[in-house]
Amino acid sequence: MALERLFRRKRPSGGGRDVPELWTKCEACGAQIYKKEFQENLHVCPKCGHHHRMPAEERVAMLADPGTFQETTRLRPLDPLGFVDTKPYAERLKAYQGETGRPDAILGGTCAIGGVPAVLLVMDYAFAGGSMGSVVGEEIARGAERAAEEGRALVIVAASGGARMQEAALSLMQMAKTVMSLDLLWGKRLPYVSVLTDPTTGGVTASFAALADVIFAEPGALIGFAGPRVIRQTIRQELPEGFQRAEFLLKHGMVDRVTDRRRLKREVVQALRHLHPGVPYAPGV
Amino acid sequence: MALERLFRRKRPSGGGRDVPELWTKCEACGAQIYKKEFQENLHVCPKCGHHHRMPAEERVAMLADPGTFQETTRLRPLDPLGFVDTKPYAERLKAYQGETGRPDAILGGTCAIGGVPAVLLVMDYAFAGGSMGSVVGEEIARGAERAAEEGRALVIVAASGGARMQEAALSLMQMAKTVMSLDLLWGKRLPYVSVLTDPTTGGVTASFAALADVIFAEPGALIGFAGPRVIRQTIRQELPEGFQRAEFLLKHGMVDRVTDRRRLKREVVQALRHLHPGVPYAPGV
Amino acid sequence: MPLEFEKPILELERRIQELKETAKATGVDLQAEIRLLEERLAQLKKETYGNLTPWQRVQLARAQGRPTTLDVLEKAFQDFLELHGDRAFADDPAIVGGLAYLEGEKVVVVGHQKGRDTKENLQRNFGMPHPEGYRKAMRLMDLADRFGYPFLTFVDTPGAYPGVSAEERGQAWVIAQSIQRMSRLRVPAVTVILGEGGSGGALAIAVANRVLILENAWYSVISPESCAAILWRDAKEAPKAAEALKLTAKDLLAQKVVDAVIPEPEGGAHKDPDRAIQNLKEALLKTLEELKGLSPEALYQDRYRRFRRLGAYAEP
Amino acid sequence: MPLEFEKPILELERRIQELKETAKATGVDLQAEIRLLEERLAQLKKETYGNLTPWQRVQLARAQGRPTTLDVLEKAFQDFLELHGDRAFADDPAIVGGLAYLEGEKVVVVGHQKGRDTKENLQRNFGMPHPEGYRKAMRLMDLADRFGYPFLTFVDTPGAYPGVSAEERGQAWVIAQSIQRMSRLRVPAVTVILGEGGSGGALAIAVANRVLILENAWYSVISPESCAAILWRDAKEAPKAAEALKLTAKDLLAQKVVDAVIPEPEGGAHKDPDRAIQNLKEALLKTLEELKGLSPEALYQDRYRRFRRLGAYAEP
Ligand SMILES: [Zn+2]
Ligand SMILES: [Zn+2]
Repeated sequence: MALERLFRRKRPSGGGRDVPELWTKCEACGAQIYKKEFQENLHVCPKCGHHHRMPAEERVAMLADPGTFQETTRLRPLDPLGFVDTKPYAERLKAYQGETGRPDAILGGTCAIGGVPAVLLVMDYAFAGGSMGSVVGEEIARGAERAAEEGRALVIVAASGGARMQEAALSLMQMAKTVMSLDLLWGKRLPYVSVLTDPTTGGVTASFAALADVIFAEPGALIGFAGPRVIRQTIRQELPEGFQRAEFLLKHGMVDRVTDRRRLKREVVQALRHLHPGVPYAPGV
Repeated sequence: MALERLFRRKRPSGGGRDVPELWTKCEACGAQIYKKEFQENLHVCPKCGHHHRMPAEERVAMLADPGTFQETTRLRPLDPLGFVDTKPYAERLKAYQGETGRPDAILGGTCAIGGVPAVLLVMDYAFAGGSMGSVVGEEIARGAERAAEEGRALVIVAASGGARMQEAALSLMQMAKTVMSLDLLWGKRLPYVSVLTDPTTGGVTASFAALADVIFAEPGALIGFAGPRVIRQTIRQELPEGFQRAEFLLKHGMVDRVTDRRRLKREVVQALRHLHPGVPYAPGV
Repeated sequence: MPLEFEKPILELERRIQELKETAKATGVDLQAEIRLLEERLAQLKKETYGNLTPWQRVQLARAQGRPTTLDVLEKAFQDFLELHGDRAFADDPAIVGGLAYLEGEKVVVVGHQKGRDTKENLQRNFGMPHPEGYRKAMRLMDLADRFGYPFLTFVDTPGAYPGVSAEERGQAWVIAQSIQRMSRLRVPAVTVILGEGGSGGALAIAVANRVLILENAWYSVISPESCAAILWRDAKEAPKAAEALKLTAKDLLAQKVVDAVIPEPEGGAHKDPDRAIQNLKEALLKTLEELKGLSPEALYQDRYRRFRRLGAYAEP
Repeated sequence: MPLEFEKPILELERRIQELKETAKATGVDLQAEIRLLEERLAQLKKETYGNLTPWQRVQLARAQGRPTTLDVLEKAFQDFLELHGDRAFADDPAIVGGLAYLEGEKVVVVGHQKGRDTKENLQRNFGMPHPEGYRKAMRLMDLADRFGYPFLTFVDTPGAYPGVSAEERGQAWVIAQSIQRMSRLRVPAVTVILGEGGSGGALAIAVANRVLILENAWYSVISPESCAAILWRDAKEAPKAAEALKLTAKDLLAQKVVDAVIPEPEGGAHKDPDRAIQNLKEALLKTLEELKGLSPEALYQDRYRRFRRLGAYAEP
């Protein structure tokens, strides 16, 4: 799994420590950006358009209609295997919880998106590289169940290095669990839209994220199964330019659209309104 | 469509005119073969294994259990468009009927194959290049209907240059008709096995022939959508060695097995006995 | 690029234009002469366009400026959201599709897409799909079935691409699969032949409950040129082949291969695309209305029967 | 190639053999000495094989001569007819499948296939499938559903192939699709982990009603080497990772990731493949018997529930 990336760069989003607090620096072009402007521009560089990683809360704020979001995610992780590598898993969890203020790598709840009733689930790359363990798997399954029960669309924003190694086989099983839970939406003709952000790899791509009715990807996002380092080691060659980036995925038929974050809500709403059987046509919404 | 081949070589099977009647000559290695031996060897060259084209009646004799075949194909072609090229279609039909003793390019009926009740349909390349017009399409649809009604498996031996140009759009419609008729077998869980022989191209490959539960191909058979000449003209390059031959198709995942004609019945029976729900396991059959 | 048989018309139009300019520039009254020529022009158009040969129609069906699938989606539909990719190999620009509304009704649409200029034509491979194009179409059929929305297709292709890569990736197989997938839809399916309906590559997305065709479009098992090359051994005999193949809208209606003909403006759809698209839209709405009462199972059966009865043969 | 931890056993076996030969050649009576050494050998084997570490089991799971899918199909099943191809791109030799009978019952089978020697291993890509392998598996799932026959899979892969071509053709997508397709089967589905159960590439064909595992096989989200390379930053720490990952049959049974463990002969399945396969066959028959009474819908629900409950978390 591609957790490797997490260990190379821990910060979820732009901003080195050598620029003053009020300013941040574009990862791609190096431009100095006023932080407030950066945030208002949804963490997209106003100079070069580079899409930086974005905190989960801001994702929710960006997609949910104002004032409609009711958080539902609250499960807490366990350490079922008593996993210890260079540090115990239990300690790692505590550290991530401290850093993010979240029990695990997912934030979700009910809301309206462009007026469409929805369950919105956002993965948090800042928490253990957005890795999927039992909590993420269960929250996604419960999200799908809730959507089916309450006639809501399901929207998942994926950001993950893959499976949660420290839960080993149990983490692997979440791939099956999440995929199977999507069947409930089929039975009720409720739409499921996924948004693949940087990065989406491993067991998350290879399960629920790939099976949406409509799949959006953000420009430049790394998306794939195996991580680039593993592939490079396997083939012992440099990887082609743009390999596993969102635009590459579009060309290879894996995603429906690569959409600029500043247009993302509009397009997600367009897909949801069309596919949700309970929502009639309204021009220009 | 790949009828072009027909116009280059009209004879359906080996045998130039420069060898005496009792002998025939292998198309591939040039070996002189005693005709009776050639026929007993199912038109496979005993020297090099080349599979020559085979008359439709011999196909039936090879696949149907002795004494079980009851012919059902008897529809006669019309000339719905009054088609005339360098010769009227009506005249061409008469000539083919005279040469083959058959109303159109298909011979079929009910039989048992390894004890499995079946509808067996064999296309005849000697009749207008095995092209599919209204008669072939209708006989295949009726064959599928009969199989579904009587609880029989469906076995089709394909050999075709494609669609019957002289029936134009009506010939094209047979692709949809034949494909749709296969649904009747699905409803009753009855198996459908196709055997792709040299050549199977155009609208026949691109309809019923490609949709069997198990697809056999004969060694060296030319199989594809577009004919090689058309492709050569399109890409303006020589075609790769072995392109569109059965072995190429196997490598590219299009057929289940490339089977020597002398083992073909055994394998077809194996597939039919397994898939036909009414037939129990019997070791070594 | 004017079509050969339209040249006398264009010549006359040019002369009328010249006379008008002369009159304006010199102040000489040429009203009578102009009126005369205009009457002659109307007459000539009526003669030419009222008696189009099949081969002339084939040329109109290919004319630059003729509405493409994306033109139709833009002008007859609302809020088209294009979806991409076959989820397996590539996104094929020769087939487009996605979600749209037709007068507020939710539909899923798919169509062949030719380029509107040379550069775009290259990118879209002249509307000749590879297997991944048909796989994208099948994915959209799945989507239509999953949500129960009508499935509409627009046909405009010289044929599926006859190349090495397409054969390697199973062109025949994917066409067969697409025919099967479309025939199994449990939603209303309507096809419009926009321009060229070339063989299996067209049929793969034309297994509909109702097949409509624009007045000058053609639909057949082979292009006139290829047919001529084989049967006459000379592609230049295409006009003869076009005649023999009975590939015009009117001929196809008689054969019951299509269910209705959508009228085009005089001189072809490219002369007034908006009008052509308006006619198309009205025909689509009427057709969808006809299918409205049918249950999912009845829609399947209706489609089955439609194709089951096509063909001409004699019982023994 | 002997495994490192087996070397003392092999050394002792060699010495016993030598003594026997000496006795035969010289006529000297060495019965007592031989008996003594044989007792010591039995004791050593019991100690070694009775206390295998997870890492030692991982090595056994990869041992040359361990039964592969095709070995199982040949010896536990009758009349296997291999079917090939994904009908879209290629036939992947890293996954095999087809029609077979298990004690006369019709079944459809699929499994990863490693090579039995170096040359075959190259041809079979060491049992690491490309997307087309999973597409073949899905086609066989369709076949099992279409005819209502039990679907059996054999898992033995280090993982899905991590290469450029595999990514280009949608490795992640096809694994997700295969998980979904298998979970939707309306027939009994049983999986046996034969050797290596490496991550998503294993799970893609392991979404069964019952998952069995051979005693020395492993199944996890990552191989011990890759896990060590990431978490310990050193692949040589694989033994530690193997321990931490709780990837042995017994551990997996405790986690309910597998439903039963199939015993292997002493020293591993490769020491007596026939016996291992016989054990496997009995376990399969017993498991199929358990699933026999369930309706198609009940089989789907049973599988859903099986995976739905897996995981460890705390309610707030
Ligand atoms: Zn920038
Ligand atoms: Zn020979």
